Amino acid sequence: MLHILEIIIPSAIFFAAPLIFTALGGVFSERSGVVNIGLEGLMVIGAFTGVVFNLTFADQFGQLTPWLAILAAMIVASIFSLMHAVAAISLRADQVVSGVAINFLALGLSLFLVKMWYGKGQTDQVQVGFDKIDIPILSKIPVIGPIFFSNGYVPSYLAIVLAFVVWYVIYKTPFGLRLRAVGEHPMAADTMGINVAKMRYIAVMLSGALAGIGGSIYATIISRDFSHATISGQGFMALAAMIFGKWHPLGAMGAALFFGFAQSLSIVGQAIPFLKNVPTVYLLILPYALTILALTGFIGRADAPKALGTPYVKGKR
Amino acid sequence: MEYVIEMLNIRKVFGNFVANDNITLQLKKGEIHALLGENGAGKSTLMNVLFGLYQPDGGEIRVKGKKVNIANPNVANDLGIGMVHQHFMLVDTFTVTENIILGSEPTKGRQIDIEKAEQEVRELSERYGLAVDPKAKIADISVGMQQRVEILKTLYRGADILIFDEPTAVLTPQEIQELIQIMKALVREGKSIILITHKLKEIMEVCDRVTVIRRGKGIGTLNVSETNPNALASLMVGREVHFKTEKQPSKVGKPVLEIENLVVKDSRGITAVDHLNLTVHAGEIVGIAGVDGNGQTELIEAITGLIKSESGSIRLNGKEIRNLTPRQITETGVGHIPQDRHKHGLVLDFPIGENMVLQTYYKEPYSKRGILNFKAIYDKARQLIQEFDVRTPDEYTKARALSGGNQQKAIIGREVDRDPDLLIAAQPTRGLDVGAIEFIHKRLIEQRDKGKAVLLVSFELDEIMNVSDRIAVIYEGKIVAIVDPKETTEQELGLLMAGSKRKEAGVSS
Amino acid sequence: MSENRLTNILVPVFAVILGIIAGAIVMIVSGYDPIAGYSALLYGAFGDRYYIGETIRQVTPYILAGLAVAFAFRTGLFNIGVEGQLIVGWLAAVWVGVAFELPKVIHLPLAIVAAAFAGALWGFIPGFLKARFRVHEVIVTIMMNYIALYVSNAIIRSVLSDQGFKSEKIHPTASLRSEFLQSLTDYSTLHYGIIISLIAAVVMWFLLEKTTTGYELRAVGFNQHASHYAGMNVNRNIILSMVISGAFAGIAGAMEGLGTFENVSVKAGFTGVGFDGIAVALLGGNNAFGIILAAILFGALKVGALEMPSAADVPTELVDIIIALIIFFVASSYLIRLVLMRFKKGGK
Amino acid sequence: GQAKEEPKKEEGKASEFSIAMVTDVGGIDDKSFNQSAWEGLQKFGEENGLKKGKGGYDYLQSQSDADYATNLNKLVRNDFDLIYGIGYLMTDAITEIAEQKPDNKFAIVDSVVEKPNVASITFKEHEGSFLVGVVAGLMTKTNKIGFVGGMEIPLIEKFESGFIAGVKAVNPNAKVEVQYAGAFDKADKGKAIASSMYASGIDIIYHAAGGTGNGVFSEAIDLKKQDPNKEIWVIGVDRDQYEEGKVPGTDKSVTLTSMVKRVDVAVYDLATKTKNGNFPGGQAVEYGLKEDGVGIAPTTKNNVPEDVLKKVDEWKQKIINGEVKVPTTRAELQ
Ligand SMILES: Nc1ncnc2c1ncn2[C@@H]1O[C@H](COP(=O)(O)OP(=O)(O)OP(=O)(O)O)[C@@H](O)[C@H]1O
Ligand SMILES: Nc1ncnc2c1ncn2[C@@H]1O[C@H](COP(=O)(O)OP(=O)(O)OP(=O)(O)O)[C@@H](O)[C@H]1O
Ligand SMILES: [Mg+2]
Ligand SMILES: [Mg+2]
Repeated sequence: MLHILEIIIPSAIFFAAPLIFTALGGVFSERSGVVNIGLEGLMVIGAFTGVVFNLTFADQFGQLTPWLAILAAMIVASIFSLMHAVAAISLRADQVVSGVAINFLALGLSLFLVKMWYGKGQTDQVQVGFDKIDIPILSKIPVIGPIFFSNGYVPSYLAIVLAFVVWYVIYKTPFGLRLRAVGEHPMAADTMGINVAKMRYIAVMLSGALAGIGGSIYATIISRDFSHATISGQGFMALAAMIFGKWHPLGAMGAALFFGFAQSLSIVGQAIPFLKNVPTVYLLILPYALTILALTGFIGRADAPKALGTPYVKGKR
Repeated sequence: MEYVIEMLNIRKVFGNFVANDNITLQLKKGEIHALLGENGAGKSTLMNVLFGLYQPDGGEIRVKGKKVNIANPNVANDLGIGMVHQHFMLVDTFTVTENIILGSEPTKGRQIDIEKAEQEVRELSERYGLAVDPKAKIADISVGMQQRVEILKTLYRGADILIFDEPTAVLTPQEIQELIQIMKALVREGKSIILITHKLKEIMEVCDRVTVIRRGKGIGTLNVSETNPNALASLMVGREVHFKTEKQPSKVGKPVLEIENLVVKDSRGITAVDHLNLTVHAGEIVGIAGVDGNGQTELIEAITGLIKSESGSIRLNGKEIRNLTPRQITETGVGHIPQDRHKHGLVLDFPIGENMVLQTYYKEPYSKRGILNFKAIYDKARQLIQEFDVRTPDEYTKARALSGGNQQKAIIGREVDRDPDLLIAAQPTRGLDVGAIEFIHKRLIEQRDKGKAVLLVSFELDEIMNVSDRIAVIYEGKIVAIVDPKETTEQELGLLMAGSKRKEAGVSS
Repeated sequence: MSENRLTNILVPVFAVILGIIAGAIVMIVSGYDPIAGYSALLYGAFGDRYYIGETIRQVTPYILAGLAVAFAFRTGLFNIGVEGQLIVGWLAAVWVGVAFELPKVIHLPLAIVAAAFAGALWGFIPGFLKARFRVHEVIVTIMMNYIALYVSNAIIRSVLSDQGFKSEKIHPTASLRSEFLQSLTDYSTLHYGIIISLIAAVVMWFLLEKTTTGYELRAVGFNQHASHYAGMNVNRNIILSMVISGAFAGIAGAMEGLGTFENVSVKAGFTGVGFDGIAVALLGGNNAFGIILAAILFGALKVGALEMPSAADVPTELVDIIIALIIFFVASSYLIRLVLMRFKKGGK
Repeated sequence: GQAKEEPKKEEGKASEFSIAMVTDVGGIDDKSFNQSAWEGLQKFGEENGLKKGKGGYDYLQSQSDADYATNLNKLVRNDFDLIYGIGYLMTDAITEIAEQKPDNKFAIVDSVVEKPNVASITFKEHEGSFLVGVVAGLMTKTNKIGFVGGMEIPLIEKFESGFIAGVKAVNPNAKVEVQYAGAFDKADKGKAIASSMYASGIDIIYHAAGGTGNGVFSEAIDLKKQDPNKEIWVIGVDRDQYEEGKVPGTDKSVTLTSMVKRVDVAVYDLATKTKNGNFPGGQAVEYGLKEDGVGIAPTTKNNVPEDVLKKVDEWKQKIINGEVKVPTTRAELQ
């Protein structure tokens, strides 16, 4: 049994990491009142940038490449998210719609560029990825050491750390207070001299940056190349994780880990004796069914930030 | 000159609509200055200009003699101008303190220093006798308290010029008295106040001077000591207005609404209506007086079926209607002018026309076998619009585009036209100007004279006093007294509403 | 009023024009020949009767998917689950198509109804959970998509085939194909589905705009509190709208199963039609007639795109970029409206 | 579009024998049969001095299942003399168009279509898989071996059965753990499965899962980087996947061997036959070890010792001269 956990948990964490990053991005954006269905597309851009950067600069930067690739993905994705910001904040676009547009555009554009640059449907395989590590001391702890702190990827652990950082930022700092105010009652924030548009721009671009990271680590660690199938639905799962986590950073992380766990259970499960004869399909739908049950059962209804989805127009009641 | 604020020939245009047209307002240090005008006269706009929310299209603003350009609320704050808005600007998921410090948070390191903030808030609140709990969540405190938080927000930013936009519209008599004390305290501390209100009594009571505007134009500034309510009213509306609505003595008939031992819990599961008894007869208007939050809302929502009640009985013309669905109840003959016209009263994105058949769309002639008959619907709409003088471009205009006042008239038209045996009116004149109020009161009395039963809930005592035939005072979910408006005074009512003196519980006369 | 309506029509038109211009710019910047690119696109979509047939075939499910998304939208719900509802509809239609042998007059309608039911069921679940437990329909529908995909794959493998990857061909009595249409369009996969989808569009328009049910659905979509106050059953309407939306999506699946493919095969991933439906609905302004036009546009783009690589070696993805930009411009209609305003002002 | 059609016809006939193929969504760079097929087409084209495009050799990539018919039709209208559908997914589309266009010549890879104007190309993947199974059976240290399949379909079952048979043939007490990812493009699933397999002591994984296999490779590589002396291997499929297995910073590869499937050979072969006027219409040509249609990659020698390779050769002969009959389904495997 323990042995099984040693298999399931690490792969759960590794599945969850990209979702955590992206979901945290979603938290920023939606806490500021801007719906972001575009997370999927932003992940695509992240994955694309990460891989292309990695392939292009591997020789120059060697072992540093994947980290710089993440950085690049962060920057490019946050610039890309500007489109959503401009539409949703300045042009008062329907935020769902422009999010959908982002998704279409991201995939179309990145594949278009891949065909242009590489003359084929997918990139080559990246050569420099992240290394699996055992966290020095911690992994030596009996029982939990091998389960939680072995065979992991650095970015996976960073994701979890980041969740706490985001929690601190949103609930303990002036920036966080203002962010939440803007998402709950923008006019109140405005009368207190807070620049609503600016806050929302920052929030959306943060969501772009984080989704970018999510996409790039997914591509570098898992698929190692970029194609139409690299990001297929993870962004939506991250969105679900965010809502599931009630727009709370730690909640979102929990939800993402839960998805990850269900995912890896559905895969590793086939190797577990007492699950062996369960038809595969049940394991395949497990993560999704569990999510629905969880939401229905004990999580109950989540309530979104009050101003979510409504553009703020000065002087309008 | 010792003016702290001078707004000279201010002009503000929205699209091609002139909201403020060369309005001049000068505020002396240490005075309470009233700004009076009808709905849509341009009061809020003018103040929003002063507060930096809008930029003027003409005129100039001087603060303490020197010309300023108030580009945004920050500038206003720096100039010591603070505003308590008509529609509260509070984040109700935040605590009192969080709302107050928002935008100028004290920090230690990168982190908000919440202890320090709460301390400061507590001190301020004590200094002006506001008695607010810094840790409380906005959602959990009364409207009166919320308004004090708004005041604290301005004080926390060191404002010495305070703007109050219709602060009393949402307050109970007691709260109004307390607010007046607070304002006096503020003035004593050397602050100057601009007060927007539709209530002439208040102006007479606290203000030193008053500036009247009509349809965006400044009419003039008077010393309160040298004028009287009627003069002010006609200045503001531009014609004679009657405060006491004329009405014959009521011809009371058989009981229409009979409530016995009704128990209702509120959304938080706390008992809001507690074994309440009340009877309303045909041909009378029963006014429910009470401090906000004593169960009025729950009582009405229980009668109309919007929420379920725990126990007791509600009979309409002898028929038990407790916990029936809203539709069943409407069909048994209940009309309801809801307290929140935007939330319950209207589908703001529907045309006025379709809003007029909100409860009757499924009946002939508005539909046959599930198919809508738009001709019938819009004919009815046209009829009501002109009958109740709803000011709207046409019946296809979205309800959203109408002013609060006109939205309210539309709702009343709809409810009255269904000709219900019982008409429930909750805060029917809130935020409306004297003209509109007069009109609505006439309509309520008209119903009563047609032999209908009317149940009126309002926080405006003078409304209760001059419209009702009987006044039922509600306190902590019980009817604690039934009084005759002709034999009572606002003071007595105020005391009853505060729960001090108890008459025998509300058995109907 | 009428002016307003005019802008509502002009906005998408401008959006499309801008999108196409932007597409040209993209081609120029990336060193392709826009003339060649677009003429290839045009030829591939309408070049001859075969291509026209293929375009119409593609338009068919787009209309239905668009209607499904729009119907939910109009009631204030966002149904990302059209994809999944389409998949189960496809499965159900084919199942009936292979399992029974009946005269066409019964068999074909039965298969379509089965698809509608399957889709409706898939829509009912999120609708019910939203109404009963206030669970966010967006998540549930996303989850339901995956469940639909895996479950239908499993059924195809174990029930509709013997561990194979596709079902048998449906009986001709359940097929939407016709010799006539094929001869007309020189063996394109065009089928009678287009008629069904057009009927569906009329049904949606009538239901929403002309009936009391539609009145309730729209009211609930705009303001649940007021609807409750007016005596409508809010929960019932939420569920109803998801069910109807799902039914449209299910029928879209039937179009694929009974027309385009005449069978159902194990899917490695989503068909994408459901998601394209979102775009169609948005461009169509969630209005039945607009949706038909939007579907024609996107259908033509998708089919025409296939000609671009060989004829002008422009990557097909260009079309996705154009579609994305069109949606984007629709979303930012405020901008276009402003321009139109200036225009009017100038006119006066 | 008539006017537009005519001139094309002329040039079509004027220029020599032209061939084209339709890929599935994978595209001609899928590191799998699409790519392999295209290589075959290119070879033929170049050797016969054809130019890429109309009247020469060309391909169309499909964006979705709905495009197969459309793309095949496009090629027909461009008068290509021989048109390949690559992959079993195209079975229906080919069947249908073959009926509609009885005068055109078609070919399908990995599936059988019984039409007079269709030549079917299939492979004896089970034979090739048997050989890599032999390698695995002999090379495993833990006697635990893994098989990762893409989708659970008859085609992939051929790989599975042949592989297991091969393992058992040389190492009866080795255990083969079989798992299906449910998709050919889910690298993440591949990686997770691989990680659980390696963690449970399996030291060799044979994948027949296309893109999903990338995940298997990346997991193996990461483990190898973490601990270079770890003895873990991947067996590639369809093409020689030695490169995919390269461990960064070293010249080592985790690819033990690859079961190569010479779609290029088959495609080239068929094209030549047809050009010379003997198009095997209505027949199903099956390429096995004998025809060099399947086999093990030359790079195998890099990681596999001489003696094992010798063993492999012995088995190969046995299969070719029919001494051993390799099972194609689980049923036969029993
Ligand atoms: N943001 C705005 N855009 C366009 N027109 C506006 C805007 N705000 C106010 N108006 C117009 O200006 C007029 C004055 O509005 P304002 O809110 O100042 O009235 P008011 O005197 O505050 O009314 P009330 O007593 O109801 O508060 C209104 O009739 C309205 O039509
Ligand atoms: N942004 C706006 N655009 C157009 N008109 C506006 C806007 N804001 C307010 N108004 C109009 O200004 C007038 C006064 O505004 P206000 O909201 O105070 O009306 P009201 O009758 O007092 O309703 P309320 O009950 O909200 O106070 C109304 O006619 C209202 O419709
Ligand atoms: Mg106002
Ligand atoms: Mg008002």
